[in-house]
Amino acid sequence: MTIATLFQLILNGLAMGVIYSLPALGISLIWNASGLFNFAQGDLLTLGGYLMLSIFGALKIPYIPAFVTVIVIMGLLGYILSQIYFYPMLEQGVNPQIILIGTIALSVFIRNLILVIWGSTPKTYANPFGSKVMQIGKLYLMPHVIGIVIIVTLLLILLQYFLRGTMIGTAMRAVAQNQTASWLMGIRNDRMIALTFLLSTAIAAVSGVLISPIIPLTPSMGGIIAVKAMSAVVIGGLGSFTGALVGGIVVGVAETIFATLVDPAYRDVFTFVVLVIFLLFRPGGIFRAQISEKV
Amino acid sequence: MSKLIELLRKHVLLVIGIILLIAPHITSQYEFYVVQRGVQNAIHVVGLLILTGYGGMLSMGSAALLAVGAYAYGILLVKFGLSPWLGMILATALTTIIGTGLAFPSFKLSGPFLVITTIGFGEIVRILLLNLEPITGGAYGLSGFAKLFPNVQWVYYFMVITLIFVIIGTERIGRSRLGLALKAIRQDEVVAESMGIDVRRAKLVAFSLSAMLAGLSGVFLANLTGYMSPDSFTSAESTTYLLMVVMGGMQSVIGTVISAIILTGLPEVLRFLSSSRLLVYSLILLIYLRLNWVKSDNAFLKLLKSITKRFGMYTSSTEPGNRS
Amino acid sequence: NNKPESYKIVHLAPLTGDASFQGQILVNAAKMAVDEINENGGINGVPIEYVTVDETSSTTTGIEAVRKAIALEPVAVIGPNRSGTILAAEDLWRQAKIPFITDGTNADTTKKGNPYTFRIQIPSTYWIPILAKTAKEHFNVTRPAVLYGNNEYSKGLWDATLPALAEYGLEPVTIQTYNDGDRDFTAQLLQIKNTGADALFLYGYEAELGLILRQRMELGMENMLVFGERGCASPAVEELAGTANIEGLVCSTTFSQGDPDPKRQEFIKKYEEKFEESLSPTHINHYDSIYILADIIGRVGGNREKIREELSKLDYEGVLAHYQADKEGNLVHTIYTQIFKDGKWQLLLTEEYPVER
Amino acid sequence: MNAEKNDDNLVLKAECITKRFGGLVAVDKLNINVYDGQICALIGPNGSGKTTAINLITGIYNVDEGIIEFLGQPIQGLMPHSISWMGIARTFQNIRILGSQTVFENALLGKGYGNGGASIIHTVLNSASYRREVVASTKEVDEVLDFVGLSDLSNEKACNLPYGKQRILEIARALITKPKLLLLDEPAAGLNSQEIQDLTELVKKINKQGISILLIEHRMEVVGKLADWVFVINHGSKIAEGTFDVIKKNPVVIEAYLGRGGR
Amino acid sequence: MLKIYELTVAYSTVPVLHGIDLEVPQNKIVALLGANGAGKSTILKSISGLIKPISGRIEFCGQSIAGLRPDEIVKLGVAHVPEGRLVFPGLTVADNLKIGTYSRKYSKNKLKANMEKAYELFPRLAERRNQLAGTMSGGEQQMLAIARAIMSEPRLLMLDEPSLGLAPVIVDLIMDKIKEINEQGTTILLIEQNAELALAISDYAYVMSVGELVLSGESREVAKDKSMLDAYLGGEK
Ligand SMILES: Nc1ncnc2c1ncn2[C@@H]1O[C@H](COP(=O)(O)OP(=O)(O)OP(=O)(O)O)[C@@H](O)[C@H]1O
Ligand SMILES: Nc1ncnc2c1ncn2[C@@H]1O[C@H](COP(=O)(O)OP(=O)(O)OP(=O)(O)O)[C@@H](O)[C@H]1O
Ligand SMILES: [Mg+2]
Ligand SMILES: [Mg+2]
Repeated sequence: MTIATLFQLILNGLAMGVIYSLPALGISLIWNASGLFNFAQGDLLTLGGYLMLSIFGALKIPYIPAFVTVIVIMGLLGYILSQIYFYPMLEQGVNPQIILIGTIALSVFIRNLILVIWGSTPKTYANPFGSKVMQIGKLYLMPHVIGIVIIVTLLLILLQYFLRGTMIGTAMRAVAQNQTASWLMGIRNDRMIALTFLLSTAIAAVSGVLISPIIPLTPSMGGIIAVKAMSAVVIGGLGSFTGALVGGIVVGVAETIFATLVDPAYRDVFTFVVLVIFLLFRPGGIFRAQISEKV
Repeated sequence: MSKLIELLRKHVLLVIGIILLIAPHITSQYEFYVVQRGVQNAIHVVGLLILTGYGGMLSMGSAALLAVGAYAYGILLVKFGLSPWLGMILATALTTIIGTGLAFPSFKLSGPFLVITTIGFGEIVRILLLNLEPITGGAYGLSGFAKLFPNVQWVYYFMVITLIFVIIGTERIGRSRLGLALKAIRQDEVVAESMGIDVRRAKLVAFSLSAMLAGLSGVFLANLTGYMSPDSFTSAESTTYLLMVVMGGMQSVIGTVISAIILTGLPEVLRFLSSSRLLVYSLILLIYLRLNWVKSDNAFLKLLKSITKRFGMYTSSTEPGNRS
Repeated sequence: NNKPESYKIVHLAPLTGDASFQGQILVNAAKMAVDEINENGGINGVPIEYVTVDETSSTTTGIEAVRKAIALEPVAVIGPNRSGTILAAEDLWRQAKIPFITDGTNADTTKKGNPYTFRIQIPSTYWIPILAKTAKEHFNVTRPAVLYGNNEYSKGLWDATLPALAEYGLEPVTIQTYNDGDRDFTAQLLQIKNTGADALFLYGYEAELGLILRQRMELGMENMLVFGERGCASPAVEELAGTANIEGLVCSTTFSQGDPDPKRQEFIKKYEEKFEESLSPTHINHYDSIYILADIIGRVGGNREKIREELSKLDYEGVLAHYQADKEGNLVHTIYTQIFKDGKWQLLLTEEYPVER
Repeated sequence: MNAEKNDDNLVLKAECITKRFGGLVAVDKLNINVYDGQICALIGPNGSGKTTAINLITGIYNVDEGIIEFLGQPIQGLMPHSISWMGIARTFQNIRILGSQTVFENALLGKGYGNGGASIIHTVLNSASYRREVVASTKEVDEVLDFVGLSDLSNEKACNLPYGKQRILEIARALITKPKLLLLDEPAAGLNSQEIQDLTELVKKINKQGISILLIEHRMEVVGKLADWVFVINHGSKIAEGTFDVIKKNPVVIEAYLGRGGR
Repeated sequence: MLKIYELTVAYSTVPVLHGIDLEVPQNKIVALLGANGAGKSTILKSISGLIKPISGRIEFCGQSIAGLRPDEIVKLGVAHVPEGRLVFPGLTVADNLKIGTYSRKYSKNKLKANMEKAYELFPRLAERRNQLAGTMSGGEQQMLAIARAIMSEPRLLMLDEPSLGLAPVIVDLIMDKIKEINEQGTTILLIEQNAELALAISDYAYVMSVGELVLSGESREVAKDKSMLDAYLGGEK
């Protein structure tokens, strides 16, 4: 194997990895700001992609307005979901396990909703980043990879700043930790949680819109990506946005190299073995999540 | 009316037993098959109750353990020519060993971390089943193995009897020190270990008990379908099993059994909805979870609890209800 | 005088799950035939009662569906269509003694000696020699490359490829693989490009096929012919790749959109009007399945045993093809090879399958 | 109870134990000896490392340095449950009971798991020996609940208990483990004077049964009444030890901890 | 400043407060005493809106606040240091303090100044400003909870057992501080188990027993009523 092939492999892995990073950011956001691990993030992503398909692909509304419309619709959906579903459950102090399972049930629901509305034929629409492969020396790169890397990095910086640097972001994290206390600080818990969901479904929309020209839309497409994204989140460090990005890339590169050099059939086995090794030897992930339990 | 309920309450096992025993005679062949699947699922899900309900460890790998049980049985019979009974015992034992291995990540991980690990385990098993084609038959599956009894009804009766034993046994475990230890681990692991609970051992036992029941249930599944392929053991199936535990109330064995049987039948009942079937199914689950019927003081669960009380081993000498 | 009220035909097809888009096509095709027959007065005045049952995309639940289908006591069953379900339900059919016509591709399905199994399909491996022949004789291919997915189905096609190419004195210049779920095929395609291949034998599922065809164009390989199996002719591939990107795609199918035969063009028109979507050449043969059953029932009535017997010695000129039963219960039929050229599918050649009776 | 102080009598010996959290030294070369039958108190300003010391002794945290011996045997590095089985029980500074379980079940928790007792087979079969064990431990729990005065609340859900009773329940749960040494972390916090009095009596009663006690407390009236010996720590290390009467006059202790003569 | 009339509160259906009348005059320190479970914390929770009373009126500065959401009440200048501290375990000490001013929308400088004041009050917090609150010792968390409430410069400060788990020196410090804050114009409602301490610094005191007020008056007077105190608070030695 030449150095060039290796670099090409790494580049291909990176291309896949940033795709995992997008939903990973959404999962991290919800985790930070509501203490929930959202197993439906992947399916929300799919939904975003399908909405774009209908609005941009079928209704022929121009790209940017269509993109914005999808983000708005999805944000609204997140708001509604939090208001009629998650906030009431959180408020009643429902066992977190039940809420976790609620997100799993939600994922099944969305997937079947998509199936009923759009059917299961793989679908796609034109790639806004263009589809001419770029050649850099001996290496080839699709332009969307660069686009996604830029958007993911921007999102990451924004989220990082928003959650750590602003009062609202701090308030969101506070709500995730203790709702009685946050009420007493004058925080509207319901609004904060709605905002959390709104943001994370908006991120799902962004992910879906960016990914679906590259990966054909099928009802289960997001679920498959989400499993990898979840692994990425854990490997990167649950709660860390940088971790989500880096974790996604680690997963993408590692599995691409393994698949090419060893055996593609066992690619996912490899990914999960890496995950388990990480969990056992570095449970906090690369960007070790701070562990706050004290006895 | 209340007397009747009281009577039913006292003999709930008997009632369930009788219903299940006469089921083959009052159902069509197709309905009977659904009942059989219900009983088989119930055996599996009761194991998951020990792990998830009592111990609070969410597992999305249970379908994979079911697969291990079913495949081990099939392979032992087809490739090694073992007798069905020996196959059943060895398959269950093998599943137990593999499932016990899953306990090790649980020593360090909980909540979503454990869920993701178990999803990973499930995927690994599925991929292996797909790719180890010479042994497993790959994507086209495995068939052609003998059943425990030549007659389907006998397999069914054997399952029902097994289920009843499993119910009684699990109920007793729930009330024993092990059950209490698991409940303590779920609520506060630090307290549990400080009070002299060997947390790792309890987790190991919980994982192995649930794996054992999954394995056994897998053997029964193989007996029911006579065929298996990897697509029947995806994480989507694991979700369904988890939901069965949740809808059963997370604490009650009888509740879990009833919910397993109902949730097995529900998609069949909804079959007339055609392609929106699963949509309606998941909507029902969402509403159920949202209404928080799982929380411990809902009327249905109270009834279930009072039903299961009579298996109780540890009760205080003070009778409940004689204080204001 | 003791005519039944209706003849019940159950159609088992995946309506939910990942395979449901295929299920929809299967049902559409069959439904169209049923509607036509019933509008024209049914079979000797008796209407067909057409019931669909969701086979789902999983085997265990598929078996439940099979039981449900049997419980409905039909005269015949169309489906199941997933090979797993067919194999799993083998015993049930034998016991139920109901003839069923499937669409599954796995060669084993009809090798179990179950007299009730019929398949309106040709073993997938049979397509390849025809492709090889077309490549050599029609296009003078000299340097073929191979790219296939790591899955059961594609591997089966790959296995048939080497000997088929060898027969025409061809040898692949490079052999590449990918995994289901892969989205970036640059590496493989570039390697193929570097070898100077003039044709590519490509096997896989729709989603990946579409992407590969698109990326092929993006990498400037428009002069390379692509040979594929019938999946390539699915409109889904065209949609995913973009119409411009499937130029030069050659594939063997069970039906050709480019077939000038007026009765087939008529069929395509009717289908596309009725369902408002482009016709997929795969999975539509159940249109003929219904007509075959109707024809038999018209002659022998609703007796399952007689229907089975008739099916086993079938020789029928359908709308889409000519069908003949072989000794294993395959209702084999005409094979078409077509090419996508100048923005539309064009028929290259038709070939009859050699039937062993 | 006054005990002779010699090595045979030593129940707990913590020698030079150290615990760091990142750059912070929470416990710094601390020495603590508890003799048989003694009630010792561990006092010190907030954040001086008292709770951490208890966590080290009970194995919740591992010591970074130092030796902990219990009844002559080293216990550092053991798992918390093993330490519990050896005879060290504790309560928690922030009450940690299983809210949704009954008082009885909470107490029963102290029976532990994995330290003998019926096997699963016996449990599932409900064998005679298992039933005997159940009867015996039920009796034991009832006795302890009686001893601490909770027997009439035995079937109550633990979260419905008033705060003071929850503290007592924690002590009961610890007693079920049959400890030789009982570690109490601020048992009087949040109690009113009546309850404090009851608690003091209870602790004395427990001590009379031959159980040594190490007590953390900020309420000096409790320390004054109970403690035979007092350790004062600050910044993780010992700054003074002695009887309470001596300690409370120690200017260093007054400066760092007691303030205006410590009511 | 704060007036409560006929306040009745129940948890699900169990009534725990039966018609409480209570008044906290401006710029005074009012102590609320009573045995465990008497309902003291419940009164504070009703005032800050965490629980909705069944009936009764709560007036803050002449405005009825019963039934308002907690965040609305906080905005009026009511700060509540709840029992059990309830710091945000996963936020740093500094973030905990910062969030204390959420309802105030202070400028950066003002925020900083208040932060410095809090650190001055509890130097331990300054040392640990970047430590996660959840890893602080019990007493340190208590300090943080109090500091967090003071950050917003409330008009009414309600403290639920502030001395719990604090070293005697710190208790002294806090009592001094409470007085100081009070002198600067903050009204204070204080729950304390340590009756002696509470009566020493408060102007008025109320004594509760199982959901009812049984004794009230100027603290000096109440302190004199030894027998009553003993009866309701348990034997003082
Ligand atoms: N898990 C942890 N991570 C970081 N620092 C910790 C951790 N646990 C304790 N500390 C720090 O160690 C010091 C000692 O804490 P410890 O809980 O032992 O104090 P304490 O003496 O019990 O105080 P208090 O009387 O307030 O309960 C504190 O400053 C605390 O912030
Ligand atoms: N969430 C709740 N659900 C049900 N009952 C409750 C709840 N919180 C408190 N109670 C009950 O209400 C009564 C009053 O409780 P409250 O906490 O106000 O008392 P308190 O005087 O503050 O006592 P303490 O000194 O223990 O803090 C008690 O009997 C208590 O058991
Ligand atoms: Mg402490
Ligand atoms: Mg209180």
